[in-house]
Order: sequence, then C-alpha cells, then structure tokens
Amino acid sequence: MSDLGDTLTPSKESQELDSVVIRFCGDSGDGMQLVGTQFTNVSAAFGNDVSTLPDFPAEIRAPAGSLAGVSGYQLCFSNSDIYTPGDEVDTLVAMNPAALKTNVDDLKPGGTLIVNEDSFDLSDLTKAHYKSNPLDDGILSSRYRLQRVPMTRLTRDSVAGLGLSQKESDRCKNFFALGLVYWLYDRDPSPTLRYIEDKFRKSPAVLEANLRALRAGTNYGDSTEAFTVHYHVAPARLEPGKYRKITGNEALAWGMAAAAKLSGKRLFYAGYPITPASDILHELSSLKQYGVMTFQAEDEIAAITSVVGASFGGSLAVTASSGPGIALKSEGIGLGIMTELPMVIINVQRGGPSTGLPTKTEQSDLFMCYFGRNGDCPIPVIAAKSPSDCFHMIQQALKIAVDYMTPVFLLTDGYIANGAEPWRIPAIEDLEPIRAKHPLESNGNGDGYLPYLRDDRLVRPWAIPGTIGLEHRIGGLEKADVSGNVSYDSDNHQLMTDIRRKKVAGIAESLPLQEVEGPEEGDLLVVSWGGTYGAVRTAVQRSIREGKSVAHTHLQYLNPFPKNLQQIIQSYKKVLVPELNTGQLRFILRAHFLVDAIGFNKIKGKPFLVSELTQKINEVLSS
Amino acid sequence: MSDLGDTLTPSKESQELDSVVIRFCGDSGDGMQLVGTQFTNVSAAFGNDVSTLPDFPAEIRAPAGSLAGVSGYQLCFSNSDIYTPGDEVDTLVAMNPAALKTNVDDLKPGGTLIVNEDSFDLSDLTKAHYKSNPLDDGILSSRYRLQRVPMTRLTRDSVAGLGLSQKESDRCKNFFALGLVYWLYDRDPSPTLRYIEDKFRKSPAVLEANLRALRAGTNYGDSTEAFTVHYHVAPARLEPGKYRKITGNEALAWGMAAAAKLSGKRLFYAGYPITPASDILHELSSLKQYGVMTFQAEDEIAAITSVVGASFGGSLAVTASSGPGIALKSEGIGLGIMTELPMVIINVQRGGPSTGLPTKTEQSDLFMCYFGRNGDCPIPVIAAKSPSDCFHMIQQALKIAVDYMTPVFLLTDGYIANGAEPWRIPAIEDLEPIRAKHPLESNGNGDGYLPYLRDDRLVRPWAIPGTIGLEHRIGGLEKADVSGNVSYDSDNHQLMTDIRRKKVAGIAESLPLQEVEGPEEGDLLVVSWGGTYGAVRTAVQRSIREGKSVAHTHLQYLNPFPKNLQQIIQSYKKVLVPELNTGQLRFILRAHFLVDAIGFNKIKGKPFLVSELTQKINEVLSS
Amino acid sequence: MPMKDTEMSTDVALPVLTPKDFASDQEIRWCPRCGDYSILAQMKKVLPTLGIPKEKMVFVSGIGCSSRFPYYMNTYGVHGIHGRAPAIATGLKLSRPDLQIWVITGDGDSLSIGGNHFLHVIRRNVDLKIIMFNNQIYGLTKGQYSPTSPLGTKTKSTPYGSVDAPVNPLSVALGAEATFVARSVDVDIKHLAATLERAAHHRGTAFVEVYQDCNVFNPGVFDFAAKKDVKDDNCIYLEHGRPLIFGAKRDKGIQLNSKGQPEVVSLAQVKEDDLLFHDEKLEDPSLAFALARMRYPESPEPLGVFRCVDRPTYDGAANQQIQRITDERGPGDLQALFNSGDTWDVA
Amino acid sequence: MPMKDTEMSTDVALPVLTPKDFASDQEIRWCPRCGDYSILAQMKKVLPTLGIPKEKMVFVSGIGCSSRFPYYMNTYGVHGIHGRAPAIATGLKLSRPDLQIWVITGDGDSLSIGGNHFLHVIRRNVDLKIIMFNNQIYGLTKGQYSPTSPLGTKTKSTPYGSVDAPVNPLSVALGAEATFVARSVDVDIKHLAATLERAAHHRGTAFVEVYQDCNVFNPGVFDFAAKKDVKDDNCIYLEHGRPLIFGAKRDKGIQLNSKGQPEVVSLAQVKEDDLLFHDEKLEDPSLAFALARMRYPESPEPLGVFRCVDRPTYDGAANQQIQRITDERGPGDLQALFNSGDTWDVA
Ligand SMILES: Cc1ncc(C[n+]2csc(CCOP(=O)(O)OP(=O)(O)O)c2C)c(N)n1
Ligand SMILES: Cc1ncc(C[n+]2csc(CCOP(=O)(O)OP(=O)(O)O)c2C)c(N)n1
Ligand code: SF4
Ligand code: SF4
Ligand SMILES: [Mg+2]
Ligand SMILES: [Mg+2]
Repeated sequence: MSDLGDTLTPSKESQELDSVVIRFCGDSGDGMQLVGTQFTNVSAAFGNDVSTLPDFPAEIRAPAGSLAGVSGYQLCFSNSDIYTPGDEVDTLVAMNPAALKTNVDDLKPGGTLIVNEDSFDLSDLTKAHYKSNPLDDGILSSRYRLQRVPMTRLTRDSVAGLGLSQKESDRCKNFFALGLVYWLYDRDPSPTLRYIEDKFRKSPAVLEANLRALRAGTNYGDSTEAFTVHYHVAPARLEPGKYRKITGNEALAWGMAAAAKLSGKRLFYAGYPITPASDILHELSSLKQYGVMTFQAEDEIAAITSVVGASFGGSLAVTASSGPGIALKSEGIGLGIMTELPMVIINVQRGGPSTGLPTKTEQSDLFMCYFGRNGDCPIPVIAAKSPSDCFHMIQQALKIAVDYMTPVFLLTDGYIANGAEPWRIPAIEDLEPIRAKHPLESNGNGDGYLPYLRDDRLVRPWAIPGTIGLEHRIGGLEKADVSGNVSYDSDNHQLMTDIRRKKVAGIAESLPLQEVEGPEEGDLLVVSWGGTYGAVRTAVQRSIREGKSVAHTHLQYLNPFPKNLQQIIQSYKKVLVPELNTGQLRFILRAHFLVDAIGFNKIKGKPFLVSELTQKINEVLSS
Repeated sequence: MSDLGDTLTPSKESQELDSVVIRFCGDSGDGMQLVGTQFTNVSAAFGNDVSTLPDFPAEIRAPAGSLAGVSGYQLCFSNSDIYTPGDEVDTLVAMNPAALKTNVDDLKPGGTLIVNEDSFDLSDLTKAHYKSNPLDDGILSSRYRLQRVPMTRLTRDSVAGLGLSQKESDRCKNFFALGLVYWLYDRDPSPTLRYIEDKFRKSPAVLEANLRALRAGTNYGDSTEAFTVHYHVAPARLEPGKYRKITGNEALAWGMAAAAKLSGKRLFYAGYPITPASDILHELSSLKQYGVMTFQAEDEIAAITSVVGASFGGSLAVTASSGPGIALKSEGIGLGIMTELPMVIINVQRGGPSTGLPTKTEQSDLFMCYFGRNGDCPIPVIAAKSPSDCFHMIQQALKIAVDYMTPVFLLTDGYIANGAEPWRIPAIEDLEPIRAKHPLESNGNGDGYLPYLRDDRLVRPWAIPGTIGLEHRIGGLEKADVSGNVSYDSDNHQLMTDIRRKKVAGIAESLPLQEVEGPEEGDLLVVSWGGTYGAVRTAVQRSIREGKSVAHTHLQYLNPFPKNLQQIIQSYKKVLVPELNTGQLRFILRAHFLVDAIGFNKIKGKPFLVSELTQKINEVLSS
Repeated sequence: MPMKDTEMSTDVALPVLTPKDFASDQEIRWCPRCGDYSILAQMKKVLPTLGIPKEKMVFVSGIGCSSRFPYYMNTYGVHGIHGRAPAIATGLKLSRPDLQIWVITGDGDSLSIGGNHFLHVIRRNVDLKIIMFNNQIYGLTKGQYSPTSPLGTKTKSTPYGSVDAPVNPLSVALGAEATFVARSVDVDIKHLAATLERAAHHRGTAFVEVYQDCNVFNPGVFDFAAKKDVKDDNCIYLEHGRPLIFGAKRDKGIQLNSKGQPEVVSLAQVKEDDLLFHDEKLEDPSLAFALARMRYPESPEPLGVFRCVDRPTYDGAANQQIQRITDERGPGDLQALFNSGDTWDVA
Repeated sequence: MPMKDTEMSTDVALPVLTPKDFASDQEIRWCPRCGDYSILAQMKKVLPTLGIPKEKMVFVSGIGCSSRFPYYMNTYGVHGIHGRAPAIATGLKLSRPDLQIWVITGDGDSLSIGGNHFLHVIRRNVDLKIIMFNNQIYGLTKGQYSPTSPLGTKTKSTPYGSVDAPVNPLSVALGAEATFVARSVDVDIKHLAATLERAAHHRGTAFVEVYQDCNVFNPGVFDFAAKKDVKDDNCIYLEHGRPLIFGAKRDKGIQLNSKGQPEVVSLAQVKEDDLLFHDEKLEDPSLAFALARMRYPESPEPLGVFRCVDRPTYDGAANQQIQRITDERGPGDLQALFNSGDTWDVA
C-alpha cells in the first residue's frame, strides 16, 4: 500500500478551495452509491464537514443504460460547517450517456465533467435517447471542462492478468473513477483501501483488481496531460470530538437501541417493508443483542396493532412506515390514543398522494399525522431536522410517549433517511435513559386497580400483565374516567375528550422553548420544519450576512408547539413558511395564530436549493 | 274498527297546543322504537310537522330491565314548521324503572309522566339500582303530573281469551301505552290500525290482541278519572304537496337509487356493516330492481377498492361507513384521487375516537375527511343538514364526482341517519339526472388515447373498458400530465399536484352561493354545518325575533367553500361556530379566513339543545 | 406446557383458584340465552385447572358480541379493534412470552375483516389460544350474514338470500398450516370444557371453532350438534387413536375410499379394525383436512380435536434467536456500536 | 367460457390478434433475466388464442415488481395499491361481467398484505384469473423475506434467518374453497402457456402460482423445477385422468397409503393401474390438498392443474339475482317507491 501512498504525493499544481460539490452518476449497476459513500467517508475522516444526497432510481430496476436506471450520489465537502449537499455541482462524473443526460444540467458552467467515453457507443446512446454522440458536438466542451476518459478500457488493462472475467473486470471501473477523483481532490484513500481489503477478503483476485483500478484512476489523473491542476479542501473546524458518518435511518435505529439499552427495557419494533422506511427494520434486525425484537408484520395494520399489544406488555414499542402505510395505521393509532399506551409511529415521508413517488422526498404527510384519525383524536407530532438529529428525536419521541402515556408521531423524510452527515459520537453517560414506571400496587385503595386514575399531568399509570392484583381491561370504546370501564355516559365523554386534548396540550410544559437564529424581531421570520432545516438555515444565514432583517426558527415540535412560539411569530412583520408540500404547516400556523403566513412550496420530490430560498426571501422582503 | 273510531270522539275537555314533545322509553324488548315511529306516522299523516330522535342502547344488547338496556324514542309534533325533536319533554312514557331513571331528568317540571307501575317490582327496581320505589316517595308526584298505570295487568286483561301465552300478551303493552297517548293527544290511529293489520296478517290472534291493547289504552285514558283533559295540536302549514316520513339513511339509499335510475347507470354500492351506516346497505339491498348492485365486502378496504374498480368500469360507485371504517379507507381514497375516478364516500359520523361511542352522534370526523390521507390529496367535502336533505346531498355528491372526476366525501351523522322527518315527495321529472360521458373515440389524434388530457375545468375523460382503441392503464404512481404514464419527473409532479389542487378548488364555480338567514351584516354570524342545522336555525330565529343582530349561515359545502363565504364572514363583528366536536370547522375557517371565530363545542354524543345555543349566543353578544 | 409458563412467571406459591376468581365486576351484556354465556362459564371452569396465576393471563379480542368477553374475565385484557386481535396478541406474546394469551373472536371478526391476521398468526404458530365463536352472523351489528353463513342466508343485507359461498373455518386454518385445530359446541359443556383444556395445553396457535347460538339473529342453526336427541346421529366425536364410530347406537363408522375420501359405512358390514382410526398427530394435515370437509347435513360432522402437532412457535424461536445472538456476541455495547466502522477525531 | 364473454361483448367481427397487439408502448423495467419477462411473453402468446377482443380485457394488479405487469399490456389496466387487486377486480367484475379480468400479483402482494382479499375472492369464486408470481421474496422493496420464504431465509430483514414458517399458496387457496388451482414455472414456457390457457377458460376464480426467479434478490431457488436436466426427476406433471408417473425415465409413480397420503412407488414394483390417477374434477378438494402438500425436496412436486371444478360465480349469481328480482317486480318505479307506505297530502 505504501507504494500506492506515493502516487498521491501531488506532482502537479494544487489549489485551495473552501467547499466542493461532486456528483457521481451512472447506471444502477455501476456502483455509484458505493463510490459516493467512499468519497464521503474519506472526506469526513479527513475532517471536512460533509453533506450527502443519494438519488436512487425508482423502486423498479430499469434495464442497464436506460434513463430510468440512472443512479446518482451527490456530496458536498467543506472546510467550514455546511447543512446541505449543495445546489450546483462542481464536478460531475458520468459513467454512461443516460447518466450524462439526466444530470448534466445541474453541473455549473465551467464545472468539470468527467465521462466514461467507452460507454458512449450506439447502443447506450440510443438507450439514453441520444440521436448523436453529445461528446462530439462541441456544446459540452464549450460549456464545461470536459474530460473524456476511456474508463472501461483502462480499467480492463489495469486488472489484466488477474484471471477475471470481463464482467468482473468492468465491475471495477467505479473504483477507477473514484481513484481519479481522489487524485483530483487530493484525498487520502486509506479508508477506501481498508474497505476494499475487508469487503473482498474472500476473493483475493477481485480485491487486488479493485485496488489496481483505484490506483490506475489516481495515476491517470496524475500522469495524463488532461488534468493540469488538482484541488485541496482543508479540514473544517467542527466541534471537537470523535465523529462518524451516519444516515437518518441508521440514527433512528441506533437511537432506539440506545433507548432500550439505557432504560433496561425490551424494544419492540414492528414494520412492514416500504421505501424509504425499510432500512430502519434492516438496521434494527441486526441489533438483537441490544434487547431489540423486530417483527416483520404481514401488513401495516398488524404492525401498529402488534405495537399496541407490545406496549400493553410493557415494551418500548415503535413502528415505522411511509405514506400509504401510515394511512393504513390510522385506525390502530386511534386505539393507541384511546387506550393511552406509549408508542412511537415514525413516518419517513415520501412523494404522494397514493403510491406517488416512492423514492422521492416530500413533507406532505403533516396533515395526515395531525388529523388523520376518526374522532377528536389528538397526538403529539415531532420532526427530525437532519440525519444525525434522528438519533436525538427518536429518543425524545420515546420519552414523550412514556412520560405522557401516549402514541407519538415522529416525522422524517426520504432526504434525511438516506442522506448522511458527520455525527459527533455521544458518550453513553451523556444519554438520558427513558424512565418508565410500572405500578406494583393498586391505586384504588380497596376497590381494585383504577387504570384511568391520572396524575396532575393527566397521565394514567402503566400497569402491565404479570402484576398481581392489577388485572384490568382496556379497549377502544369510550372509558369511564378513573375506572376505565366502558362508559356511554354523555358527560363522561365530554370529560374524557377534554382530558385527552388537555393532556397532549400540556406536553408543551416539558418542551424546550423555541429558539430563533438572527434578530429577535424584524422584517421577516422564516419558519421551517423537518428536513428543510439545512437549506433554510443556510439561506437565512446568507441573508443575515447580507445585513437583511431576517430570522429563522425551525420547529422540531409541531404538536403541541413550544409555549413561546406565538410570541416569536408576533415579533416580525412577515412570516415565510417554506415547505416541500402545498402549505400544510402554514395552514396550521394560520389557524393557531391567525398570522397571514406566506408560503413557499416546492413539490418536486427534491430538497430546496439554497438559491431558491434566498431568492424567495429577497422577493418577500422587497414586496 | 268503527267502534274503535267512536271511542276516540273526545268525551273530555280538550286543549289546543302549538307543539308537543313526547318521549317513549322502556326496555330494548318493549318495542319503544315501534310506538315512537307509529306516533310519528300518525302525526305526520295528520299534517303536523314532526321531528324525531331515536336513542338506541349501545350495540351490545343488555339484560332486560338494566339501565344499559333502555331504549328511547323522542318526537316533537307541531302546528308550524320545526327543525328539532325539542329540548324538554312534555310527556314521558316510562315502561320500567330503568327507563324512568335514565330519562326523567329531561321531563319538564309539571310535565306528564306516565309509568307502567306493574314493572316497579323489586327485581326491576334493583336492576335499575333503585333502593326504594321512586313512585312512592312523593318526589316525582310533587314535580310532575305522575300517572301510575298498571299497563301489564290491563293489557293482559284486554287480550285475555285469545289464547296467547303470557309472554305474547305482555308484548302488546307497548300498544296499550300508544293507545293511551293517542287519546291524550287526540290522534287518529288509522295508520297504526293499518300497520297492525298488515304486519300481523299471518297471526290473527296477535293481530287482534294488539288492536285490543291499543283500544284498551285509549279507553283507559277516556274513562278513568286519572286523565281530566286531553290535548289537540292543529296541522302545520307546510309547503303544499304529498309528504312521507323519511330517515337520513333511507333518504341516502333512495337518492342513490334515483340517481342510478335517472342516469341509466348501474349503481355499485359496497359496504361493510357498521353502526350507524349499516341501514344504507340494508335499504339498498332491497332495491335491486332499480339497477342497484350491493356488495357486502369483507372489510372497508375491500369496499373502497372495489368501488375504485367499479368506477373504472363505469358504474356510479359509492361506499359508506363510520369512523373506524372510514379511517381504514384512507389509502384507497388516495388511489381514487390519484386515478381521478368518480366515487362517493359517505361518512355517517358517530362518537369517537377509536371505537368510541358507536350509537351516539358526533361531528368529529371533519378533520379526517379533509386531511386524512398521505400526500397533498385534496377531496371535495359536503355535508347533509337533515334526514330529508340526505336525498338531495347524495345526488349532489354523485354529480360533483362525475362532473369533476373525483372522489367526494358526504358527511352525515348518527342523528340524521336515524332521525326522521316529513319529506315532500318530489316529482321524478323535477329530479336532475347525473350526466356521465364516456368517450368512444381517442382524444390523442394519432398517438393513442390520453387519459390525462383535461378539459378547461381540468377534468380528465372517463373512458371505460370495452371501448375499442381507448385501452389505457391507470394507477397510484404519479402520472405524467396528458399521457397518464408513470412519471418520476420533478416538474411533472409539481404540475400534477397543482392541477389536483386547482381542480378541486375550481368546483366552487359550480356551487350555489352561500345563503344567510337574518341580517346581511351585524354583530354575530353563527356558522354551522351538518346535523346541527335544525337546532342552530331555531336558536338564531328566536334571537332574531328577540330583535338581536344575529345571522345564521349553514354550510353544506365544506371543501371547497362557496365563493362568497369570505365576504359573508367579514360582514359580522363576531363569528360563532357551534359544533359537536372540539372545533374542527372552526379551525379550518380560522386558517382560511384568518377570522377569530369563537367555538361552542359539545361532545356528549347528543345533538345541541336550542336552549344551550340561545344561551351561548346571548353570552357572546353580551361579551 | 402451562407448567413452563408458571416456571417463567412469579415464584410465589400458586394460589388455588376457583371459577369465581375469574369473574370481573362488570355486568354481562349479552342477550338472554345467548350461547356466549355457556362459553364464558366453561372458560371460567377450565382456567383454574391450568395452574397459571391469573395475573399471567390475558384475554385479547376484536369487536363483536363475542369480543366483549375480556370485560367479563378478571384477568388482564385488551378489547381491540375489529379483526386485529391476533396481531395485538402477537405483539404481546412476542414481548411477553411468559403470559398465557387467549384470543376471543367471532366469525366476522376473524374471518371477514380479520382474515389476514388469522392466516398469519396461524402460519407463524404464535403460542396463542384462539377461540372463535361462530354464530354464522354479525351479531353486534344486528344481523348481517357472515363469511360462514350458508349460501342463500336471508339477512338484513341479503333480503333475497346471500349468493357468496361461505368458508369452512377449519379448512382455512388447516390451509394456513395450523398445528392445533378443534371444533366444539357452546352448550355441549363437557365437550367444550375438555376442548378448551386441550387448547390451553397446546404450545403454539390453538384454534378452536365453537358453534355458538345467536339467539336473536340466527337462532337454532346448530341444533343438529347441540340438541341431545339428535347430536349423536349427526356428529362424530373424534378421539385420538380410536376408530371413527358414531350414531346413537354407535352402529356406523368411517372408512377412506380409494381417493382418500371419508365414507360412512355400517358396522354391520365393516368391522371396527377396518375403520379409519383418528390420528391427530399426523405431520401431514391432509387427513385432518379431509375430515374437516365432512359437514352436516351432507355427512356426519366431526367434533373435537382434528389436529394437534408440535412445531416451534414463532415467539419461542424469535426470543431464542435474540438469546443466541446475545450469547454469541455478548450483550450489546452501545459505545462499541457507535465507534464501529470509520470514525475520526476532531481536535 | 370466454365465448360467452365475447357474446356479451361487442358484435363486431373479431379482429385476428397477435402477441404484438398486446404489447404496450411502455419501456419494460424489470431487471435483466427477471423471470417476469418470460411470464409476460407467455401471456402475450396465450391471449390472442382466446377469441376475446382486447378492449374487453383488463389487467389488475397490486404493488410489486410483478404488479408492474399491466403497464406492459396494451389492454385496459389498473395498477392498484398493495394487496388490494382482488378487491378492485371484484368491484370491476361485479359491475362489468362482460370483461375478462386478470389479476397479477406477487407472493407478498397476495399473501402478506393482501391475504384477506385473496381468501375472499377465492371463496366467492369471482370470475377472475389470478396469476401469482411467487419469487419467495419482496423484490420491489429490495429483498425482504416473504410469507413463502422457507424457514431460515437470510434477507435484509432477517440477517440471522427467518423464524416464521411460510405458507403453501396452494394449500391456502384450497382451504379457501378454490375451484381452480394450478402451479407452473416461469421458464417452462410450454407448460406455463398451457396453464395460463386453462386458467383463461375456467369460469370462476382461477388461481395460478408461477414459480418466478428473482434474479437479483433470490436467484435460483426454483432451479429444481426450472432446469431441464433435473426437473423431470423432481416434478410430477399432472394430467387429468392419467396416473401420477414421474422421473426422467418415467419409472416412478404415486400411490395413496391407508391414511390417504401420497407415497412414491417404483414402477418396477407397482403397475400403472394401481397408481393414483389424477382427477382434477373431484368435488371434494381433499385429494388436491394432499397433492399440494408434496413439496420438493421432501418429495417430488406436482405441477399443472390440481383442481378444476364448476361452481356458480359470485358475479354471475349476483347479477342473476338482480335480473330475477327485476323480472319478478318489473324495473323499479321511483315514484311508486317514494309513495309506498304512509303518505299524506298538504294542501
Ligand atoms: C373497522 C370496523 N368495521 C366495522 C365495525 C362494525 N362491526 C362491529 S362487530 C362486527 C361484526 C361482528 O360479527 P362477529 O365477529 O361474528 O361477532 P358477533 O357479534 O357475531 O359475536 C362489525 C361489522 C367495527 N366495529 N369496526
Ligand atoms: C401499503 C403499502 N405497504 C408497503 C408497500 C411497499 N411494498 C411495495 S411492493 C412490496 C412487496 C412486493 O413483494 P411481492 O408482492 O412479492 O412482489 P415482487 O416485487 O416480489 O414481484 C412492498 C412491501 C407499499 N407499496 N404499500
Ligand atoms: S346478538 Fe346474538 S350473539 Fe350477540 S349477544 Fe345477542 S344473542 Fe348473543
Ligand atoms: S427485483 Fe427481482 S423480481 Fe424485481 S424485477 Fe428485479 S429480478 Fe425481477
Ligand atoms: Mg358472529
Ligand atoms: Mg415476490
């Protein structure tokens, strides 16, 4: 490996940059997610701040070379902290014509365009609906720094003699591309070398081939005339500590495992596979030794109702799904609310309505989570703002659920779920365990256990089966106050309805106060929630730097709202609510605070661009 | 029968009254619903305006004599038009102690209390949790005109010699009670006589027994000293025409049959039984010859999705359910919205959340119908205001669905569904048929049929299988504009989301303008929707008569709102929104119009009392 | 197996329980002469014999008249939502293997809206006792036909008679890989009690169909198996290892024909040893399936335990897997988990 | 039966159709070498032979790789929501008995989330052709185990192997009163085409399980029945009225033992006439059930039509009932309806 090391000593001029956006794109079969992840790891390990945006093709795998089959992975790495994977791409690596066609528009004028010219043959060109070869018509080369690299051939050459089939050899070309970009951005490939050695331990030939391809790519950059300069991005000044890269779904799984472990309780997780929530189930199912029981249910209805059963039994119970699956859980969630059992429902939002756009991100399920049940059926709703924030918010969700004996909705989205960012590894002792109390004695002095006798926060006790003398029955019919028996009494129904409402509203007492970035009063307040945090924060920060009277407040707690939100909202002349939906939070804010909030709504299955937001902010300010 | 006639010639003093409220109550087994219906028919036939409120025990049948087993039927009949079954009861008929206990509080001081004293034995008293016999302690007699009638004994005597078992004899005592009340209010029993003769044709003994019991009751009133006067309520001045009595669920079923027949289309109705919606299925399943196909599905999900299939096939497709069942339909409704197929979902609201209070009325599903689906998923929502209005509104729902190619929600509630009122029978030629167009030729000049090519109202065509050359595929994934092919394109998703929203918003163009009862501007506007119409209207009318500056507007169209609603709302100093929920319409009005609407919310499973509303109105006016 | 449960449960000496101990304080709200009363009585009789403390027992139900059952038992209980009891119970059993869990359901609750969970709980062989009260009607919603109502049934929703063929609950259960399948009758109290007891002792999903008379909306449909004077001629009472003989005079028996189908023979012609001998332990469910196809009036109808075989339970296997992994890797170490893979330090 | 359909349909002379006529203009988006391609090809081959105009055909599916099928057929089609295709198709068939409706579904779509509708469409015997692509995996969601995956299957969601026992789709269908049950293999194109054709001609719910290779997430699991060199030794190809003989050398056969269970015998010992003869028309599904229990590798596995019997269809009966009532009472008269019962005039 040492020899490989040398090849990296810059033999060409190197320029300093603050931050760079790279996108790898190619056919689903080209391993773009892999190289994207590798580049992310390498940059993170080097100390840059990193933000990523994987973009898979739709669930159906399309034929090789087709437009529908293109898979992309974008990442931004920087010497200061960043919150988005970037608007425009500095360097685009396109492994085939289809990838070029679907991605080149995001490359900034003058940007570097690296293509695998070997794949621009007739068959691939036609699959991408190109009439002629775009590499030849001069347009691309006039607009970008076009680099035509015969990757397939060079890769084959580099691995020749290892006895690999051509198919196997060609599989290495993603590492060739990676090696080239490593050179271009002066990266230390060690983590990737470790990865390759570990991943392919079992097949030495393939292992060696990938190492060679990687090196060949690096050498190509270093030796050919094509590349005259390469670039350097210094480490970022992040909060000191030990870091790792984490995706939103990983963070959710680990947060649950942590909660279980720390509270000494069994975690019961029930899910039915659905994009983009499935990975939570996958991740958790390999954490059994952390006290995690995973249940792949026959459908979402079984998932939520099994969670009701597990919660009745005393487990920390969680289920996750996305749009259509959450809709199916509505009735079961209602049962959870009537029985006042703790549980968390995670909604990893995707494009809707109906089956919609399964692999695209969106924020359009807020209404459903808020209102989508029969009857007056209030539920706490909270939302994570970034991949790493998922770790914190799932624990918050479980804490609220257990402290208040209620189902809780935690919203994330496809962008957070699959996106990755550096995560400062917490010390276990800094994590707060969830404190569940299960009564052992009857509260009914004499006349039996009273499951609906509440404390001053209107919370009922969580007695579990196996406890002598606390035998009781609960269910979905209206309950008599205190005794919990079935009751058809009118006044009791009014009382219980009010109690359910007040209990959830009362959670505001235990929530952190809402914070504001920027001036405490002024012309414009931008209110965001969920996965748009990074883009909105970046945009507002820029406006502030430009001296504009703009502030940003990001809501993690959506029902109930933090106590001071009203006062905050009233402190600005205008309120702008950017959302990846048609204006759902905006609608709720208007109803709550009678504020004429302005909406900025994008429903394209993609996150906001900072530039879009900046433009909208300026527009609103100057109107 | 003539002899029976005579007994009715008033041989005692008779007083004129404007309107009277009667409630029959007894054990579920006592046939109270039957006598209530009979008294309603008789009064309606006589020309009074009538409004009724049946009150069944919860779904579970309770043991005879128990408090839970009490069944009641309240009705108000009047010489002018009325909109509610009345707040306070003038005459209460209680067949057993349990019925007395659970109903006597609604009897107005000085009101007539008729009890079957034979059933006040120890066993029935204990079942009703009476320590001693309430008839004896003097309290009742001091507060009400207490009439102790040995109904069981007198009934047995009257039917003696017909060879009936004691059980059979006792079953007749409800007719004894009815006969007595007929005498008390000077009713012509002919319709009941016809009913008895028709109903019991097959068993002459029982027929004769019921006639005798009825007569015995009448004679008892006429002859005994107990009753000194009886009362007369003159016919009401209703709009001329032929009338019949109708319940909300009947009106829905007939409205559907009418729509099918008139439009020459097959009606496909799918339902899974659930209180209080089941009767719609029952009623329709006996109307097959009207072109009605009823499908009792295995669950609500099958019901809504079979409706999607039937609509794709070209039928008028409808499903109905209540709270929990509607929640289960959420995902399927989303499919209907994505595929833009016409269908109607009827929600007969009951007490929630969860299983809640199945037999009680409530308005708490507005949120779910408005918002309870994944994604940005707009749907038209309309609501019936009274039993007979259901006939009109279901046809409106079908019309909107077909005209705009969209699922439509029609809301009713348990009160409307089971309540009865006189219905002026329409002339068939006055009914407007639903006009569905199914293209026979391709709209794609050349390149095939384009299922998502829209007209100027953004409505897509309804081509159905069997049509040569219009073969096409639809589904739940996002559709490409015009072609309807699956599309993952971002801009297309934005476009289609906007189109779906605009199409539904555009329905406002075809809606009648919102009307106001009372001054066009003033101190207070009362906004109501659904089944509270009668009570709110009555209350506001009273306030107006008292010279207060109050107006009433009742919303039948909830999404979209009529175009002029905003302007109406802005014309009053205050807005009051009375609802049988925690404030759902109020929340939506606040968000839409930024109006600080005041709520008046009752969640007791019962309709508003006019007095409650009047009090609240005064309170708001004077605050 | 209940022994096992109690081992796993509290180590206090077991109190001696009586049927009364299992009665809750709730007023029972079924119609007079509803078959449910008898089933409730037998259940209360059987439970005390199991040697399981009542705080370790949970009754889970869906929605229906039958599903009100848990309110009348002084054990833990969940009155769930319609059709979902098996899923609720699965979640509870997976997380609390120490509990004995009974699922009480109706023909509509389990076979109409709940059909999918019914299928999956059975194929997973979750250790639950599922008692289905089959009255061939939707009782609670006041009498619509159910998936077990015979063709032509006239109800509120089928005034001209139903046109969809019913299912045979036992066939469905056997088709779903059931390990324990039995049938009994509400008023045949000895037989019912014995059958419930067998179910209680089975480890895995024990499915018992109980013919239950809905006295209000569907009375008398099971008289053929309920009425003393006729049942012996209409029913075959299955006993493991014994030949299939029936009839008030016990003069008729069952034989398999060349296609493997059961046929009635007279003991005058055929001798006992040539009859079909009942074997509830057969690995292959085919014979049990064939017996389940025998329905009155076409043929005499078997009652009792059709099938009772051992197969690992899902709850058992799932918990063992967790145990195994934990033993192999040691209890999870969070810090190690967080530090796994690529990490880096920022100073 | 399709004849009947066409009679009911348009009376234009039938155009002569070819497989190409059934190909839609949509780019096919399955993975390379996915078994779905072969099934699609066979379907296109069979449809033109049915004499049904293609505008009378509808393909209804749920969600899954398999469920993309309708997009590739130039007929009417509904790509429904997950698991609900049978219900969508039931609504369509009830209201449009003139259509021939195919339901395309996967093992997860039909047996996991869709289990309840699967059960009910079959017991109702709605006239639909249900083709289930069984690849023993959730393909579209990238490879989790399904209700047909064998115990111990390692997938993304079961890294240590699945612990819940699978169902046998044919057993489930037979337990649900299926009138037509068959099994075939994606790449056995002659057998598959013949099986699809049989299904097309059955009046009622025709259920066909097709072993389908998921080349990406579960490759090769059906090689035993797909690979030319081994399938004859592993599979029994059922033919109505013929003895059950199998083996590359056709030297083995099947007999029933005393418990009515199929057993492999050598034709050296037993002569053909003493073998079990296949009878797909048996009223009693028990023998078909027994054959469905024969699974590779424990025993040779039957392929082909297990059961094909006549029973009134739900859509047929429901429409006939409407017809009957209408004939008896005459087409409904609204004015009469409104005026029925007590009415009164207000002047
Ligand atoms: C989601 C939902 N749909 C429908 C209902 C109405 N419902 C309650 S019980 C029941 C059927 C009861 O029949 P069964 O399960 O046989 O129980 P039984 O009353 O006959 O004992 C129905 C349709 C409901 N409560 N919830
Ligand atoms: C309500 C709902 N839940 C979950 C999903 C995600 N999902 C789509 S297809 C599928 C399973 C597909 O498996 P199968 O039916 O066997 O089809 P295959 O892809 O294997 O052909 C799942 C879980 C969904 N689309 N909708
Ligand atoms: S309706 Fe039938 S099943 Fe329900 S309680 Fe009454 S008798 Fe029993
Ligand atoms: S994932 Fe499997 S089933 Fe789906 S298309 Fe690919 S190979 Fe076929
Ligand atoms: Mg039942
Ligand atoms: Mg599959």
